Amino acid sequence: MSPRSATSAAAASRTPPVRIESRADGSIDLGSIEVIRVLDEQGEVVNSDLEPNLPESELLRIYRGMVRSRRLDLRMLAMQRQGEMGTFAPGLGQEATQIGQVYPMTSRDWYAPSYRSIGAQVWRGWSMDQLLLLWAGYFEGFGIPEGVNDLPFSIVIGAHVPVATGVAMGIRNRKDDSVVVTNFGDGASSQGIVAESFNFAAVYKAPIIFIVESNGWAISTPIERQCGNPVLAARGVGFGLPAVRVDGNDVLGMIAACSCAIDHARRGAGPYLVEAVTYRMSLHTTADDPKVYRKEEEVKAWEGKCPIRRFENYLKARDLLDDEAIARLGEEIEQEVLAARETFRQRAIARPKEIFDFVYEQLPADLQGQKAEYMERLKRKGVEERGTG
Amino acid sequence: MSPRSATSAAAASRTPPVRIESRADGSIDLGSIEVIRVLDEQGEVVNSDLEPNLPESELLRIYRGMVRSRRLDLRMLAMQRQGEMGTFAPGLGQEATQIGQVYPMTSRDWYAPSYRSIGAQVWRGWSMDQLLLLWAGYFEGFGIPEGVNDLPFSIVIGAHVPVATGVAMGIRNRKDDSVVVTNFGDGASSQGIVAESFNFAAVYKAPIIFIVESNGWAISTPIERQCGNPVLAARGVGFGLPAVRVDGNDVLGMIAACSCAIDHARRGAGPYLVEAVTYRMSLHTTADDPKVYRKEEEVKAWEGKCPIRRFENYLKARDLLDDEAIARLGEEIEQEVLAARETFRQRAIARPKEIFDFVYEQLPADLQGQKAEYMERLKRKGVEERGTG
Amino acid sequence: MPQLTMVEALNLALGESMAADDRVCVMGEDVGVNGGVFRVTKGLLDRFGPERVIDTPLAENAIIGTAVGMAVYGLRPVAEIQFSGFTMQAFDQIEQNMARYRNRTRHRYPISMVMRAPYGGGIRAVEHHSESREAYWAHTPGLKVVIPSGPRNARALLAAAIADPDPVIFYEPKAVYRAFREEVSEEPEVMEIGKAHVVRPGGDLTLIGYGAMMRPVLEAADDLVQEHGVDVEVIDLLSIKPMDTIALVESVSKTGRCVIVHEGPRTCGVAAEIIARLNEQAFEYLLAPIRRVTGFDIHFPFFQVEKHYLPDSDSIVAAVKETMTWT
Amino acid sequence: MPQLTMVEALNLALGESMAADDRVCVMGEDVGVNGGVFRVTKGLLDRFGPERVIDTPLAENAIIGTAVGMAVYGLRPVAEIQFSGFTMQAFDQIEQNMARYRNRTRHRYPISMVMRAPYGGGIRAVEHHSESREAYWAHTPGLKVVIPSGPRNARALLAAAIADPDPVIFYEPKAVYRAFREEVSEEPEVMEIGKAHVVRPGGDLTLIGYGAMMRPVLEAADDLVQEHGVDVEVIDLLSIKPMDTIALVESVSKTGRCVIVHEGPRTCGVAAEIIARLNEQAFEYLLAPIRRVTGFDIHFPFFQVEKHYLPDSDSIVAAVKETMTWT
Ligand SMILES: Cc1ncc(C[n+]2csc(CCOP(=O)(O)OP(=O)(O)O)c2C)c(N)n1
Ligand SMILES: Cc1ncc(C[n+]2csc(CCOP(=O)(O)OP(=O)(O)O)c2C)c(N)n1
Ligand SMILES: [Mg+2]
Ligand SMILES: [Mg+2]
Repeated sequence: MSPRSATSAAAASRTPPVRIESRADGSIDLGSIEVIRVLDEQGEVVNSDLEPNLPESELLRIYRGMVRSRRLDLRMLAMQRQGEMGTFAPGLGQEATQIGQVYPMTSRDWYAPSYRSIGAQVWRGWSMDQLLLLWAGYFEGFGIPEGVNDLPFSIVIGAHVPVATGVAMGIRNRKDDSVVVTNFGDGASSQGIVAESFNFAAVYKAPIIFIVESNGWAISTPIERQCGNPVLAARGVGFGLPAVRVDGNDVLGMIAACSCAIDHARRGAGPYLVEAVTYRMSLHTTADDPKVYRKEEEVKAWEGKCPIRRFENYLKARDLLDDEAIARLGEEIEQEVLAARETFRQRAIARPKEIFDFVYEQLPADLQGQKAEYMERLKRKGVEERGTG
Repeated sequence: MSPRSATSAAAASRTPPVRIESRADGSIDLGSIEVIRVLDEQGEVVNSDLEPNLPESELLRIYRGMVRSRRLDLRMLAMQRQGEMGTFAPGLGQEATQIGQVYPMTSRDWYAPSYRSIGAQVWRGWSMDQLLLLWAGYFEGFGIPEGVNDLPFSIVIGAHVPVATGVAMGIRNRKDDSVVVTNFGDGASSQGIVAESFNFAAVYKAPIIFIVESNGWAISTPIERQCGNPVLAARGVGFGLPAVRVDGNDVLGMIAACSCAIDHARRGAGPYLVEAVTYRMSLHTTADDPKVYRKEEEVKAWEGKCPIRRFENYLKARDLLDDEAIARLGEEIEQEVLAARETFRQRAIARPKEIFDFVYEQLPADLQGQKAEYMERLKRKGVEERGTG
Repeated sequence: MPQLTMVEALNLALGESMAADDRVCVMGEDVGVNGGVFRVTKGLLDRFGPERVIDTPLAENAIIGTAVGMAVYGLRPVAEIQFSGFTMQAFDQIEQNMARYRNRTRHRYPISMVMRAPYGGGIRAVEHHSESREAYWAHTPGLKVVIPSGPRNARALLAAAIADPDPVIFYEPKAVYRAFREEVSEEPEVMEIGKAHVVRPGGDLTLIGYGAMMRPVLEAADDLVQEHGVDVEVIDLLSIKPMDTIALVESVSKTGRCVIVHEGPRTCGVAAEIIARLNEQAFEYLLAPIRRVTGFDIHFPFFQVEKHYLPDSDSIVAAVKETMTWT
Repeated sequence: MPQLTMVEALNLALGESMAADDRVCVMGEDVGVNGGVFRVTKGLLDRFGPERVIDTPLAENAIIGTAVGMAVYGLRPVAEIQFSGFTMQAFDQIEQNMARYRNRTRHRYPISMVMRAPYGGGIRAVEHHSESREAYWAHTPGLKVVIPSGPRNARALLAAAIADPDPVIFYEPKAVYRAFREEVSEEPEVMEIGKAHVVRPGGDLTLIGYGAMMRPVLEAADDLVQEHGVDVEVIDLLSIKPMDTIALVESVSKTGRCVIVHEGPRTCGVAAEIIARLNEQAFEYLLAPIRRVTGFDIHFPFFQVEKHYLPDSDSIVAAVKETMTWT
C-alpha cells in the first residue's frame, strides 16, 4: 500500500493475463550483435580474417603507444601521491581500447575523448607535459595543440557526446570526408543526452563512431546495477545504429572494429556504435578507494587479460619483440615521460591574471569593472604577473 | 573541408576496411519483437488466441468509452473554434489506444497520461466538465479527483515519465501490488529523460508499463525523421525491457497487450514497453495546421483504419450492436457531453486571488508581501473575490 | 519601407543572415517544413535547403549540444527552442558547453551561435508556455542575453546576435510577435549588442523595461506624463547581458528615481541586478527606493488569470506614483 | 557532546531522520556501497538496507524525476547529486516537476523531498566541481534553498529540510566538509528554515554571508573589530529562500551599512536580491552603497588560481573599509 493515503482498492485486473510472447501474429527480427576479438588472452590469433594487415613498424608504433599510456599513467599517480598533480582518472588496463580507437583515425578526423583517454590524447598529438599541466590545474593545459583536431574532453559525464555529434552533422552537411570518434563509459550510457545523440546521429546519418568503454564500473556502481541490459551494443538497434561488441583488451580487435566503423561512416553510411569490453584496473580517480566496493579477486582475474602483455605475446610470436627489446623500449619511454615531467615543472606557472581573458572574444564593458576589482585584489596581495599561484 | 581553418590533411585511413559483419567469432542474438493485433481493419478476429475473454457488458462499456472520447474531442474542437476553450490536443483516431491502455488497470493502479489522453482520463474517473475547465485555462481543472490515482499529465514532452517511474520504484520498495501505466508519443521517445527512465525501470524492476503511442507525427515531424529506427519497441532490448508492438487502432489488441504487460509488472517481473502503432487523425493542437506538412491521402488511408468503426464491426458481428443502437448510444453520449459543457460553463469562474495559494504548504513570510502587493493590484482594478478573470 | 510584424522582421533577419553567410544555418523542432510553430522560419527551407534548415528530433538538450558541435566545426547555427519553457531541458548543454567552450578551449573553438526562443506570457497558453527566465542566463558566465521589444530592433539585434563571436540567448517576446507592425528598413540593419535605448527622455524618474513589458511601460509613461505630470525617462534595456550599466547610471543620476519592470520572477531577477548596480554606482543620487514591478515568485498562473499576474500599466503607474512621494 | 565534522553531522542527521520516519530514503550515485564520494551517506546502507539507500544509475535528471515520483507515492526521498555542477543535468526535473508538482496538483501531491549537493570551490577540483549556482534555485518558484555553514547547523537544518513539506535544495559547502569540528548535540536538533542567524552583533556595519564564505567573513570580522575598530554585525543567512528579510532589514536599519559575500557569480546573484530588498525596505537608513564581494561573472578558474578568485578575508576587509569611508 502506498504510504500516501490510498484511494479505494478495486478488484484485480479485469482480464485474465494473456501470454503475448507465444501467440503473436507477426514479429520483427532484431538481428544480432557480433562479438569480436583477434587475439585471445594469451595473444594467439583466433580470428585471422579480422587481423589487420599492418606493417611491422606500425605494430611496434601501436605497442609503444600502449606502453607510453601506461607509463604516463603510473608516473601521474606517483606525482599525485606526492602532491604534484590534481585528481585524475587513470586509464590503466584500457590501453588497447584507447590506442585501438585512435589508431585508424587520420589527423583530419575529429576526436572527442573522455577524461580517461590520456593515452589516446598523447597518440593524437597532445604533448605529455601539456596533459600534466592540465591535470595539475593549470589552465594552459586545456589549450588544444596546433594541428590537433580534437575536442576537449568533458568532465561532465556524457556531455561531450552531442557536441561530437554536432561536429559530425557539420561534416555531413558540408560533405567533408572526415569522421568523428568519441568515447565514453558504461556509466555515461545512462545519461539521456547520450541516447539523444545516438538518435540525432542516426537520423542525420552523421559520420560518428560512438565508442562505449564498458570497463565494468562507474565509480562504485557495477555495470549490472547501471544498466538493465549490460550488453551496451544492444542499444544500437533501438536507435538505428549498427553496433559491434569488441574485446577491448585486444588492440587488434579494436583496430579491426574501429577501422570498419570509420570506413562505414566515411563512405556516408552513417554512425556506428562500438562497445569495447574492458576493465578499469586502477582507482576510479585518485580520490577513490575501490576496496570499499569491489573484490580483489575480480581485479586479479582481469590482470590475466592485460592488453599490453597480450599484444607483447603476439609481437613475440611474430619475432618483432623479445624480452630485451621490451625492457629497452620501456626504459626509453620512461625517459620520455620523465623528460615531460621536467618540461611540465618548468611550465607549471599559474597565471592568476588570465582568468578574465578567455570568457568572451572581447571583455564586455560591465565585466571590465569586475576585472579591475580583481586586479586590485591581486595587487593588494602582491601577486606578480606570473604568480606562483 | 571544415569551414574552421582545417588542420593538416593526412593520408587516408591507415588500415584497409574490414567487414566485421561477416567474420565475427561470436554473436549475441537480440531476439525479436512480437507484432500483434486481434482484429483486422474490418473488425474480423484474426487472432482468437489473444482475444480477451470479456463479458458482453464489458465490451459495450469499452465501446462507450471510445465513443465518449471521440464525442468529447469533437465538442472541444467546436468550443475552441468559438473561443470557449484554449489550445488543446485532440485524441481523434487514438481512442482504441487510449481506452485499451486504461481498461486493464485497477483503480489502485497509477496512471500517468500525456496531454492527448483526455478520453483515457475520463475512463479513469475525471469528470468531463473538469477536463473542460482544465483546457479552458481554469486552474481548478488540474486538481486530481478524489479516488483517482492519477498523475497530472505533463505539457513538457516526456517529463512525466521519470515521475511515473519513481512511483513504480516506490511501489516496488513497499512491495505494494499496484502498477503504473504511462504513455507518451513517438516524439517523446527522442527525449533523453525517457531513455533514462527506461533504464531506471529496468534496473529496479519497477512495475511500470511504458506505452509509446506512435501516431506517425510529432507536430510536423514524421516518425522517419524523428527516429533512427521507427520501430520504437526495438528500444526495449537495449534497455532490458520486454517489448511488444501492437496495432493501436485495435482496442482488443491493446487490451491483450496491456493486460499481459500489467500482469508481468504486477507479479514482480519488472517493466514492459508497449508500442502502439496508431495515427493522429486531427490537428496536432488547435494551434496547428497539418496541411502545411502532410498529405491528405495519408490521412485518408488511415480513415479506413478507424478504431471505432472497426470495433463496431466486431460488436455487430457478435450481435451486440446494430445501427440503431449505435445511433442511440451516440446520442446518449452526446447528451452527456453537452451536460458536461453546461456544468463547465457554470463552473467556469476564474479565481485570480488563488494564485499564491498552492505554491507552498504555507506561504513563506517573504512571499506574503508579494501577495499583499498583488491583492492591492486586484483591488485597484476592482476585481472581486471570484473575479470573472 | 515595409511595415512588418516582429515575426516577419525576424524571418527577414534570418533570411538576410543566411544569404550573406553560408555558415549560418537554422535548426530546431518544426523549423523546416512547418516554418516554425510561430512561422518565424517560414520559407527558409525552400530558399536554403535541408542542409541549412534542419528539422530536428524532439530533444532540446541535443539541439543545443549538436549546435555547439556545429559551431565547433565552424558553422553558425541559430537553434530554435520552441518555447523558452523548454530551455530547462537544454540547461546542461547551454551551461556546460555553449557558455564554456570558448573558455575551455582557450579561444580555439569560439561558439558563435544563437539560441532563439519565444518567451513570456500573454497569449493564453498552457503551463510552461509563458515563462520569463532570462535571469538564469544572465547569471550564467559566458553567455550574452538579448531581448528585443519591437519588429525593428528584433531584426537588427538578431542580425547582430548571429554575427556575434560569442553565444547569444535571444528571447523573443511572443506577446509582441504579431501585436503591431513597424517600419523596417529594406537595407540590412544591425544594432550593437550591449546598448540600452532611451525611448523617451525625461527628468523625473527612470522607467526601465524590456521585451513585451515595453508596451505597458510606454502606456504607463503616456499616462504619467499626461495625467500625472511625471516626466518619466523610459529606457528599453534590449541587452540583458552585457548590461548597459553606464546608460542606466547616467539616467538615474539625473532623475534620482527609478522603477524597473519585468515579467520574470522577482527574486534574483534582472531588476535585482539593476538595483544592485544603481546602488553601487548612483547611490548618492537616489532620492527614493527603486521599485520593482515584476512577476511574482510563484508559478505563472493558468491563462484565465494571467492578465492579473502580468505587470500592467496600472501597476507601473502606481509604483511610479509611490516613488514620487519620497522627498 | 561529540565533536563532529560537517560530513559526520550530515550523516548523523540522515541516520536520525531515517530511523524516525520509515518514509525517508536516500538515493543517488554511489551513495550506497560506497557511502557517497564524500562519505556523507556512509553506513546507511548497512543500517537501512537497499530499499531505503538506493544506488542509482548515472543520470541526474532521472534521479530527481524518480525522487519526485517516490514523493508522489508518499515517500520522502533525499536525493544526492554528486556535485552541484551536475544539477544542470537535472534542471528539467527540478524546475518542471520538483518545484511545480504541489501547485500543479493543487496540494494533492506535495513533494516533500530534499536534493542535497556539495557546492562551492576551494578543494582544488577539476572543472564543474566548484560551482555555486544557488541563485538559479532562488529564482525558481516553488523551491526552498538552504545552505549551512558548520557541522551543527548542517545537522539541524538537514533534519528540518527532510521534515519540510516542500521541496528543499540543500547545498553543502564542501570546503567546510572536514575543515573543522563542532559540538553537536546528542539529542536530535532541528532549526527552523527561513531564519538567518546573527553570529556576532555589532553597530557599525552589517556583514552578510553564508556557507563556506562564513569562514573568511568571520576572519574579516575579527580583523575589522580588532585591527580597524569597525564593530561589524555578522549575519549567516542559512536560508537563501525563503530569505529572512526582516532580520536583514532590522540589522541594516541599525548599522546603515552593509557588505554581502558569496562565491557564486555576481549578476543576478543572491547579493543582488539582498540589495534590492534592503533598498526597498531600509532605504532611509542607508549611509553608503551596499558592496558585493562575490564570485565574478566568469567561469570558475582552474584550481591553481582559485584562491585568488574566491572572496577572502582581505577582500572583505577592503570592501568594508571602503564602505566605512562614506559619510
Ligand atoms: C553528469 C555527471 N555526473 C556525475 C559525475 C561524477 N562522476 C565522475 S566519473 C563518474 C563515473 C563514470 O563512469 P563511466 O561512465 O563508466 O566512466 P569510467 O569512469 O568508468 O571511465 C561519475 C559518477 C560527473 N562527472 N558528471
Ligand atoms: C520538452 C518539450 N519540447 C517541445 C514541446 C512542444 N511540443 C508539444 S507537443 C510536441 C510534439 C509531441 O509529439 P509526440 O511525442 O509524438 O506526441 P503527439 O503530440 O504526437 O501525441 C511538441 C514538439 C513540448 N511541449 N515539450
Ligand atoms: Mg565505467
Ligand atoms: Mg506523435
